Amino acid sequence: MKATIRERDGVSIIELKGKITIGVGDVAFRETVHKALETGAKKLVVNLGEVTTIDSSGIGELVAAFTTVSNRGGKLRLCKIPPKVDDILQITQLIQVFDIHDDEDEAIAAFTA
Amino acid sequence: MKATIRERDGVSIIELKGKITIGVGDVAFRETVHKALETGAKKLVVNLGEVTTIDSSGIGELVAAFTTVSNRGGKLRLCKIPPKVDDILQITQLIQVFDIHDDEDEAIAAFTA
Amino acid sequence: MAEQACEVQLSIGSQFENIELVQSVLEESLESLDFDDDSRYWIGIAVREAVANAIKHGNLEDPRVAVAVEVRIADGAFGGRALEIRVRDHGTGFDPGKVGDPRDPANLLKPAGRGIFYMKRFMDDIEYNFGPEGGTVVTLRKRLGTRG
Amino acid sequence: MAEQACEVQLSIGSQFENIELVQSVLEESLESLDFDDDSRYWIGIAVREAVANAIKHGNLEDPRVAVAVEVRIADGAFGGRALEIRVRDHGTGFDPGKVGDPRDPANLLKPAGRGIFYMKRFMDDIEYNFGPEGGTVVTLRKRLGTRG
Ligand SMILES: Nc1ncnc2c1ncn2[C@@H]1O[C@H](COP(=O)(O)OP(=O)(O)O)[C@@H](O)[C@H]1O
Ligand SMILES: Nc1ncnc2c1ncn2[C@@H]1O[C@H](COP(=O)(O)OP(=O)(O)O)[C@@H](O)[C@H]1O
Repeated sequence: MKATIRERDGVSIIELKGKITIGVGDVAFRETVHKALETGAKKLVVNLGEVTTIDSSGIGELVAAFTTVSNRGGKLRLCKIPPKVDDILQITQLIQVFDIHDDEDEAIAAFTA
Repeated sequence: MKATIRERDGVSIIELKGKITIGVGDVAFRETVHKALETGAKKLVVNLGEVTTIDSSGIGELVAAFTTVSNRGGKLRLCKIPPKVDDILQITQLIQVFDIHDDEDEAIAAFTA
Repeated sequence: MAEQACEVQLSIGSQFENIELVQSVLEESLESLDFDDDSRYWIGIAVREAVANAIKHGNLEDPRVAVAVEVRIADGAFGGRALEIRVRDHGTGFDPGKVGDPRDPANLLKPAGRGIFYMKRFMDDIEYNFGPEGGTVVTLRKRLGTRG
Repeated sequence: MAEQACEVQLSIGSQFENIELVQSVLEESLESLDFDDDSRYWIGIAVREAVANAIKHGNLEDPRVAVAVEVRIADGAFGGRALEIRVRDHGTGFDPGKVGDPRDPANLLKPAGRGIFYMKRFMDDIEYNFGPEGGTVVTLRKRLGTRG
């Protein structure tokens, strides 16, 4: 699992790769979100394009990130949901919770819309 | 594991790929040698270039093939020995038993030399 | 795993990274079975959850305490053959009846509580058993010979 | 396998294809240990031989009979830490002292008899034990923290 963070047009893009699973991937993701928030970021996009596996802990971290960012007056959007992650979001009914976009451009544009 | 057989300049080339290991690879190799012998082949070259793993059963099959072919008045040569197979042939001192060549061309040429 | 050799057992220390070890064994074991790629994937996810719970809630992440995983083909389940995966820990157990539905509006934004739900969704049947001297066993079943 | 979680156990039916399953578990288990790629490869080969012997000579290829494999880090071996792999079958045992050297001219062209030799060459130490009620246990050891 790899979590990287970069800036585009004032938006913090967190890119996740590989397995977001208990004990490793979930922790790395949480730390990356916290790092973004510490720098004062309020607009976050999580790019899930390269995620291969997300377990219930990984999904839990996504929800936690969403809540934490909202509580700080920010907004977290998701983009590039792979089919397997989409299945999970449907099954858990979290699809209605998250703000989901096809790609980074669309997610970034949503902040200025 | 894959064992294929083809003809070049009157020589039967047996090409082995993957794992020559007990229960699968060793049997497939034995059957291929027998098939060649049934068609009356006397000149055989075994190309080991793509072999990844050879266990003691696989090495045993190489020795058995060598003996069977010799007993029938034929000759079996080896070529394209990968480093790991070479290590095994050194350790077992079978390096002195087999007639070993760099590539198919050299092995085939040895039949007419 | 050939049809007659219907059992593999694996025992690991209670550390999350050992889940990958269980996954390798599972993948190899499923190789010769008639499941499509999607089924294999979701079975893998369900087993991840079962093992994660055994490590976390059962054995409290103590690396010296073992989680045992068994993979077998069980005849008779669902009146036919089924893949059966059993995960055993040494914890104090819990009441599965008290675990809420993570889709309830009250639970939807909770950061946890979706593991058993995953297992139920991705397997045909899950069953909890508790040993008289403690320990939780969860048995996951998936019908064989039905694709999808 | 992290340093403190020093044991993995695997039990398989006696079929040669299950050797691949042992290999996957072994590979995962060795991942975090300080061996170079060559050492890993040769340890894998040695374990193949041990398991093949357990399946073939010990359990006579009966798929219902189990071969048990344990992977652990043992302190104290060689006065330091060592990888220790134990392979157990349910056979009648044999006399390791009677197994000849495959490099002897009389043995060089034999199609079998190189398995134990492989194990000895690729590990630092191998040890045979036989249970009072039958069963062979071979223990393979490789020093840790020494490369090559
Ligand atoms: N093996 C187990 N041993 C003890 N308690 C368990 C076990 N598995 C699950 N539980 C209990 O059931 C609850 C729900 O589990 P689950 O749906 O997997 O969600 P989560 O693990 O995210 O809490 C856990 O919080 C725990 O209290
Ligand atoms: N686990 C075992 N149980 C019973 N006999 C064994 C076992 N392992 C080895 N042997 C005996 O030792 C002999 C030599 O074994 P090995 O060196 O591995 O060569 P091979 O298996 O090719 O014969 C075997 O032929 C067998 O008689």
